[in-house]
Amino acid sequence: MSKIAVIGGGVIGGAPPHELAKLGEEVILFEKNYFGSGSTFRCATGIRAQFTDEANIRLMKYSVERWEKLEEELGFDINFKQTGYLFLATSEEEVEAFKANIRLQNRFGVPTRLIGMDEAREIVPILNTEPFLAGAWNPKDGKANPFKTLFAYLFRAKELGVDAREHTEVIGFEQEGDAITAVRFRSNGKVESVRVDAVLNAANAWAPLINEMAGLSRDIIPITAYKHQLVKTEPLEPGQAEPLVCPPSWNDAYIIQDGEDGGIICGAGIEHKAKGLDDYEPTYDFLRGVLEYAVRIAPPLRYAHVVRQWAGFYAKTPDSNPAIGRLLDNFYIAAGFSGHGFMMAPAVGEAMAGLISKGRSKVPLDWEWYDPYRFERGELRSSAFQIG
Amino acid sequence: MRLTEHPVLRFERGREVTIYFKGQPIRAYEGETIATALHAAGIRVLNYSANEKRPRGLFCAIGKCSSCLMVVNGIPNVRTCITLVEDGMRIEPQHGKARLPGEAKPPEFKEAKVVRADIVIIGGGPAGLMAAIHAADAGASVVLLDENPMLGGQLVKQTHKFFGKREQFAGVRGVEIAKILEEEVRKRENVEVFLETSAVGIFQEGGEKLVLAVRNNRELIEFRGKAVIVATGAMEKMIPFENNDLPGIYGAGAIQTLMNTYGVKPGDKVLIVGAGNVGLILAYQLIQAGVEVKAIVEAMPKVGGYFVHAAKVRRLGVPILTRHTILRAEGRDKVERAVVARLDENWRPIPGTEKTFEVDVIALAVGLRPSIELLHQAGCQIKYVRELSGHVAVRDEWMETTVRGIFVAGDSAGIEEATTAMLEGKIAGIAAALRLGIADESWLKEMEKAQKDLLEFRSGPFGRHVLEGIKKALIGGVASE
Amino acid sequence: MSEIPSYLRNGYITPEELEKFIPLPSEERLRKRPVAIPDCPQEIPCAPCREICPTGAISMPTPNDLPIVDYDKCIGCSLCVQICPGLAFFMVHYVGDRARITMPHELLPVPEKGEEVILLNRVGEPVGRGKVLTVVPREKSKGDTPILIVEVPIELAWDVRAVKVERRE
Amino acid sequence: MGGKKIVCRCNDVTVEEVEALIDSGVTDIEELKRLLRIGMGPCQGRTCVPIVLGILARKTGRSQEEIPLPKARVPIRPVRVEVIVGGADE
Repeated sequence: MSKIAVIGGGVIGGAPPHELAKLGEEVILFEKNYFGSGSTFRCATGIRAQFTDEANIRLMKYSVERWEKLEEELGFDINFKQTGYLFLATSEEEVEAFKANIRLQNRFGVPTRLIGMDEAREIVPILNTEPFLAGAWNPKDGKANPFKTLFAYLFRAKELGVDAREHTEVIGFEQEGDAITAVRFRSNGKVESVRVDAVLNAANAWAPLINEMAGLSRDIIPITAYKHQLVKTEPLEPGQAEPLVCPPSWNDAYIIQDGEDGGIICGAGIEHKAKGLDDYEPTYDFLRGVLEYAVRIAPPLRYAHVVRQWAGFYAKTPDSNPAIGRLLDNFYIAAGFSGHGFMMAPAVGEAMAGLISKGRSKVPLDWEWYDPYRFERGELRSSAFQIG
Repeated sequence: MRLTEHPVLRFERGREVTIYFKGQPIRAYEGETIATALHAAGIRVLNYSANEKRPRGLFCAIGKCSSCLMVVNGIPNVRTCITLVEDGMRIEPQHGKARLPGEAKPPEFKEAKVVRADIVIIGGGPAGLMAAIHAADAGASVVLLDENPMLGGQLVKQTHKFFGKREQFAGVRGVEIAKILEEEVRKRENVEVFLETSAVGIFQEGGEKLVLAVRNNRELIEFRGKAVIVATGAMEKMIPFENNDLPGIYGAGAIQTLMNTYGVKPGDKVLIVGAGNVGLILAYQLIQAGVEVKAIVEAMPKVGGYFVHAAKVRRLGVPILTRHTILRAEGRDKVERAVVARLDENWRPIPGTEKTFEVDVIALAVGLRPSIELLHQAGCQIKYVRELSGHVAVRDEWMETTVRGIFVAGDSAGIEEATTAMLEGKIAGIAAALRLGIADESWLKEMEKAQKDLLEFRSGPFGRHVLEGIKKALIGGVASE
Repeated sequence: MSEIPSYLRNGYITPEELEKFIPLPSEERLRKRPVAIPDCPQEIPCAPCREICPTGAISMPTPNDLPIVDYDKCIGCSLCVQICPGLAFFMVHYVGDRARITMPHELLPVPEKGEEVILLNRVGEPVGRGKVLTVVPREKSKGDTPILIVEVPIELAWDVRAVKVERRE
Repeated sequence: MGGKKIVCRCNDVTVEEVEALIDSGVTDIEELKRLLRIGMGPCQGRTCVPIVLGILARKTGRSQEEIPLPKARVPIRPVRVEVIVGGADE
């Protein structure tokens, strides 16, 4: 049994401890704020396999399969619902692009299909069919409650003996050569250290700071925090806009009904580079901009009341694909999820546990594709589609 | 249930109109809210709650608590306590979460109206009005916005005369002070007033403060200024007890609004929870409106408000049960009874001491807390200060918060009195004009006088307690215990 | 908890307790002419009584001090009763075997001169009947509060602090 | 109807539910907020948050000063979407 430190108490750091504990490892999890405070609790809840490249499609197909069983496995209601993703095309060229994506997705077993607007309207009763020609529809995509998902992992992990600590900030490592031998951390103003056999950096937007503690360059994985904002309405009756509905050509704008309280979450690609890693200030341009799109997607939304707007980070890499793998001898990373961390967490959590504990995993994760050193080599992947 | 005569107030009702509740016609008057008209018609249950479908009625009457959501003309989630009646309106109770109408035209995107001024003042109660008067006199252009259809804030509901010194309006009824201050504000050409206008957010845009607001629930307005004074007052606290969400349980302020603003009796028999100034004053106002007050219960071993307010209601026969609390409300769809009990030294109800009051209204007067949402949202440092009754913005002697250019005054800076709110408003108004370099140095003296008056007002046992709190709320102030 | 004065536990004050805070006038003075008596035992920031008093009979170094009436200087004009925001000022005047109590009355109906009313003590209990001798209506009151002079049996002079007006419809 | 002590009117959360979650070890106000959805309904936490802070302080023996207030968000009162877009008066 080895002792593994996981840094970052979002869902990407929250899933591996449970998986590692199942493999018999001892785990200590560090979160400098409260659990989920970084990106997880700020996400739009969506889960999809509709990507445009093989690696992401295969990873997400597997992840969705894990999501389907997660509630039972963790013994906690996480409100996972397969309510689908509906992408909408506004031009013939886009319809053709959708068809190509659908072929690729079908090839790996993702059951996306092209649907007409009548069917789309049946799925989303408040949809404006007028501006759109067709939809790419995968009923197996879905959503879950980010808060409950993370807590389900943590509760289960604690039962398996994981030491999960919040308000505890990692401040440095002790190393022998490249190998990390201990983690130094601060809690309630007190500095302590713990001996470890391996470290997983799951700090997403904060990951470069952790890499630096391990003696690496901050830019070895260039992650930039972009402020992504959401606007949400008051709770509404379910069934009005259950799938994530997105016309990508409208600046990636989307709406999705929260699976828990029924409020409609509205997002868009109106992004701002964060001024710092504490810059969560919502902006006025987003508030108006996102709703301009939202009422065109679903005009009856005009009568709903907005109750809040908030911001979180898309921790973006240059190709919008995460960095997943081993960085040093016993130092691993899963970060830079560029907005996809929540949906990928079940697969990535399991894959990382396998990699760290056994050096391998049965998860269909293309290690090559997500290789953390690819940026240093100047090898960028095709940009992953970034929605919800 | 409508009041026709009152020892202090005169009710001027608007044109009579008809609204329809579940298809049944109801008489209403222009200028009153939907919830008021329904209340006057004896309707208590306005909706059934989101998850458990519990009956809910009017509670806060100021658009904050979500207890009065109804479907109006087919549109769900309308806050009927702040939406005015219109002839022919169709009103339905809402059952749980709402469905949006199936069809709608997407609204056209329009640029918002922009209003510029040196100083934007949010809240037209005693603090905001005094801030506007003094900022304007010091040379600043001012916009003053308030969410209500009238200026004066809580003053307009106060039939009692105020304390302090006569130059601070002592001996004048709250409702009269509101008129005097409004007249002063209206006289000044450099003050523009926006009523029924709610500030919903403060953004920093370059060197400018953008106060985003909504007028009449319809129009988006961008108020752009160099300084902002937040004088948003207070909101009532709630306490948990069994069935505390039953229709017929109201915040004290809601009853004052119904009774003193709209001239509608809240009910026939009332139990009041809380013997602070609000509860005591409310009891007196209820008696003035011809409503029977069965008792006032107070968990503390003594009257928390001014003794003289207690004596006023005692001599009219209202018992004050100190060291008592409410255990539960009873009733099917609305309050029919209230059960109270005596508390022991550890604040636990003593079995066997239960008393039941047959009442149709339970008024909660369990304290106010500062309305700091805008200050918090705008990024001002917030601190819990018990003596000021909740979370408040940290500020300096000039009432400027930790966000430069944002000032605070009145109850939103700490629960106190209208008199101190007026003095703080004066300080904030002058301070903002000084900070912007608009006011000349002579205004510094004027501000110092207000500071001195405040200190004098606060020199008694009540004020000393507040002063302890203010020490903690000052930038670099003493640490909390 | 024993240091809580009983007036704060009960919400009313007995004349005996009041006298601990505010000296009461002598019987001789009470017979001479009406005299103002504040039921005001608590330090609150309030000064209109002192400010309005035409003879300077009320001493109160700061607004948070208690009003102490110099009963010799008091001319019984009732302005303090009219202005007091706490409705805490009363006037008492002994006349033969009756006492005349001047009190604020901010309720409806306002009784008429000569009308018989029910007398209420400090806890609102009816203790007898009395006659309204004088009514100063709201519009004539210097403090926007109607005041009444009510004649009561002398033994009730220190009990009666309100009246109930009966109207049969 | 049962004798529930309602903390949050928007989502019908009771005192007992708040206490049970605190007893299960969740003592961060931000986490309580999200797991119970207190402060996330149309009243935006005005009624419930102070009560929950009080319960949390009592149950954990912390003073209210130590418990950070969950962030207030734009818009600080609910606003109809069409108003924000600008086309409400059509």
